Amino acid sequence: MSGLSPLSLVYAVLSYAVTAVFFGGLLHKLWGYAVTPNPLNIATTPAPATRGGVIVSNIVNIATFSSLFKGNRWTWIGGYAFHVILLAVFARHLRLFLHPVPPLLVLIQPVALLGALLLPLPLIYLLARRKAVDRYAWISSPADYFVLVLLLLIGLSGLGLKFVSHSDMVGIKQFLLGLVMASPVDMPPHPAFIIHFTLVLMLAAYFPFSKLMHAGGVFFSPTRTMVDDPRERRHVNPWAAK
Amino acid sequence: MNAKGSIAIAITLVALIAAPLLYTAAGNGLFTKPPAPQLAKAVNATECVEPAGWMRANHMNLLTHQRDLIVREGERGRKYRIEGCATCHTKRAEFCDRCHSYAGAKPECFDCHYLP
Amino acid sequence: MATIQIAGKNIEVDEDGYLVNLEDWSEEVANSLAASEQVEMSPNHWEVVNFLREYYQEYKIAPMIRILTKEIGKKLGKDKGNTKYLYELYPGGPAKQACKIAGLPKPTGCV
Amino acid sequence: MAKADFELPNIENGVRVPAIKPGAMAHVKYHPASEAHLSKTGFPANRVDNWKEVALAKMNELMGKYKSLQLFLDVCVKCGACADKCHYFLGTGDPNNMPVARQELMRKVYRKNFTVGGALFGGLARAEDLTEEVLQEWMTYFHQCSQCRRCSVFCPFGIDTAEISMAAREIMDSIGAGQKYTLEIIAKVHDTGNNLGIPKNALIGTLEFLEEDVKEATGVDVKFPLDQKGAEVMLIVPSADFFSSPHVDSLVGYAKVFHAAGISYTFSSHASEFANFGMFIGSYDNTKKIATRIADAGRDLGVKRIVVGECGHAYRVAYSFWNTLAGPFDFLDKNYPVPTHICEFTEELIRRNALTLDKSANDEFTVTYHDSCNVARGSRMGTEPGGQFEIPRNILKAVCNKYVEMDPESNREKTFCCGGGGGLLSDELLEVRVKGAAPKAAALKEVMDNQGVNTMAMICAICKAQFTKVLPYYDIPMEAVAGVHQLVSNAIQLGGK
Repeated sequence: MSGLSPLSLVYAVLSYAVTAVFFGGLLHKLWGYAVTPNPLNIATTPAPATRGGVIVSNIVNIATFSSLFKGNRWTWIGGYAFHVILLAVFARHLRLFLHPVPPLLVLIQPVALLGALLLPLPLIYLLARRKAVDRYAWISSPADYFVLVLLLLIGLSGLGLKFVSHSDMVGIKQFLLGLVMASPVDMPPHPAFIIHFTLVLMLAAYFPFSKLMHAGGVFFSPTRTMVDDPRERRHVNPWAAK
Repeated sequence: MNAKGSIAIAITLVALIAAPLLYTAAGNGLFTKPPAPQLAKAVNATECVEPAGWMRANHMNLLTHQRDLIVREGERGRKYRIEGCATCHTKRAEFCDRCHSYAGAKPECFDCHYLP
Repeated sequence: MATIQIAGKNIEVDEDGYLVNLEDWSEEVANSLAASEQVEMSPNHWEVVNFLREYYQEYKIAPMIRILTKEIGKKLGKDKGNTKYLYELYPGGPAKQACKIAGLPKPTGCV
Repeated sequence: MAKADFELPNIENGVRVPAIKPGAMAHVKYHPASEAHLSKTGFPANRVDNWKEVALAKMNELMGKYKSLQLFLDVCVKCGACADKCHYFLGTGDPNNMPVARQELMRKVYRKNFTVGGALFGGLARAEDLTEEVLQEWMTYFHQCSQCRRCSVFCPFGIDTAEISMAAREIMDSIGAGQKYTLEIIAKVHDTGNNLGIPKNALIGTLEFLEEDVKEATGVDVKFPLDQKGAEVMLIVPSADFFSSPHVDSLVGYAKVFHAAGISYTFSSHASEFANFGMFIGSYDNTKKIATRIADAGRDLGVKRIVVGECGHAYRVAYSFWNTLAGPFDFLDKNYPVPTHICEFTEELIRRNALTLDKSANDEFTVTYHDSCNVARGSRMGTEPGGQFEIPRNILKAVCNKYVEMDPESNREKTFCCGGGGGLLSDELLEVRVKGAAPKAAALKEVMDNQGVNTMAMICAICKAQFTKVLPYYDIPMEAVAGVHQLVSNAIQLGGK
């Protein structure tokens, strides 16, 4: 890390620290979800009676948010739009971490850019929703607003970087690759990028300790992932088994 | 779901998220200087129309902004022309394309203009 | 445990006002409990209470409602041997309200 | 009609989502359990001195034992999809009765004591310590949840508030702050084998009475056998069937079905109860003890099959948990599911044309069917998912000429609970029960007004007891409540007479 500017040094250290916190926290949480037993079969029925059926129903739910759709169409529209757009934005950013860039990523750039442009809309909608309905206002805490505002700021600063205050993308990619390859180089001292990058680091550090863990947790929910076959197959409770 | 299945899912999830980083680290090696685009030297001039640092971040502004003015609004006689770029940066493949493929960005200039 | 005062005697009752000790029961206590439930005791009311107490002496549990209605039908005439009539006597329900006045413990479970 | 000393929700034209009324139900408190009942069920007899530490230690233990609890405390995003799905919220408007807010009562303590963010930024994270005040909230609002699982259907992550309220109740029990209604009953079932505490001689007397009563009405010797070793089937019913009306009418129905089918069966005095209140308080040990009692009884009696009666949460425990808690049931005939629901048993006989049914016997009734919450969302009948909806309906259509469906938005998978389940069927909670019944009462009222329905059939002892008590508050007569096998009983032709 010798020869780095002070700013680059600070951000290199921060980046590694956040990466460690993110992956450490993620592993810790997911490990907890994975190894904690289900003492009883608590599938919410009607549920598929086969493992294959459960996998299909979970894929459908995760891909379409079908249970939320059943629950509230207005929340579904905002939530689903946000998540699809977020996925597009992730895809768009992958080119900055991959070298060489796979051709497919180049092809999807226009679509992904459209996503990035739209990102603030569902976020503003979701924010307004929390304020507008008395039930949602009651359950919303500062933490719930914090996540939405943080994501909104990340989106806006990203758009600023793209359309208002350009920065040296080659330099940024070099900086990011340097971090990934454990050989940090100087970060382009561009204010818009520094703001955008700092906000992203905050989000990543916050992720494992927050409700954002729903992104991992959704794969483990016992009411959804257990097979409805308790009469046919004896479910053994790991901590009660002799 | 049994514990083995759950652990497999947990590991898969983390691996998926880490995949881009692992791909890059494995493909390019650790503790080596990150790859950078190698650009052909400019000919015919020693300095660009604007400082090099500014050009790295903002060259597309000149190109797209002026395109809009010239082509769409018919305003002629602007300061810079893409032909001007080509007088120094003579080989697209050794200059423009190097950075653009490095960053995975497709330039729009060559949808209309032909540069060798 | 709460207590209530009836005729100068302190009598222990549970949270719902049921007697804790069956032996504390007397006609006076029954009348007082009935008053607190806004039930005015008629001879027909007493038939129910007396049967409940007899049954309880033998079985240590209140009778099934069906048994009670049949018994009341036998004693007071077939037209009164039904749940509807018992609810007329004890609007709070023959199982709970009548048991309370008869000094029986409150029936528990999905009832 | 019953008069309420509180304001009733308006059920005309369905129940609308109310504006929130903070604290509207905060005044409802359960009766505390006595020392005897707490001790009998394995809990401290009185509130322990260091109750906060004990409670947090218990919470930590449960998070390590139950994936559901650990995950559900973490992953809620507070999207609010569940907020208007709970019948208690719809009936009361109390925001703490929104499933997400009910969960928050535990989640805020979780954040304070088990997460970095909560420990660092208490207020911003809405993290709170387990104070006396918070404990009082737990006591109140975790006893305004009937563990009906309706919220879990609509949650993007399948978060089931029942799991959280069960854990909360186990934590409260473990510090000696339990609820009288459930613990007294669990203590009784451990002692006498049933929730009512019916001693064996009273059970014998009751069954003999029923034999005479049915003989009088039909002229046929329908048997109600007790402890008959070597019978083909052991029949386990909620003990309310031995006591209450209309419960007993379904009991008579089961007996007639066995008689008509010519299959020998027996009740057990050792296990004369199907309901398992251990689940209501999240107590694995108590749930297991009650379930094991039934398995033991079946083994002792040497039966080949276990058939269970009309009881909702009990069927969930039996269907989903028995095999784990008291299995393997390898002493039984492998050709039949363990347990077999009486509706599965009867419907199979109907499909084989083994019963003679006279539908016209029920012509005075226009019948609808109420899906009981824990049958609907915690179990299955038959081999196909959703069999728990079709099989009871098939029976009703076979025994009644006039059958009408309620709004599917209030029934089937989305059924509204009766308002009395999960350990709430206690008189001090009457206000909660009456208000919580509003959504289902509205659905019933709609088919009563528009399609002439006068009878709602169901297969749950709690539903029957709850509805007979609370429907009169909504000007619906208690006679509208019926068991499915009560209607079978009316229609079944036994020959003889």
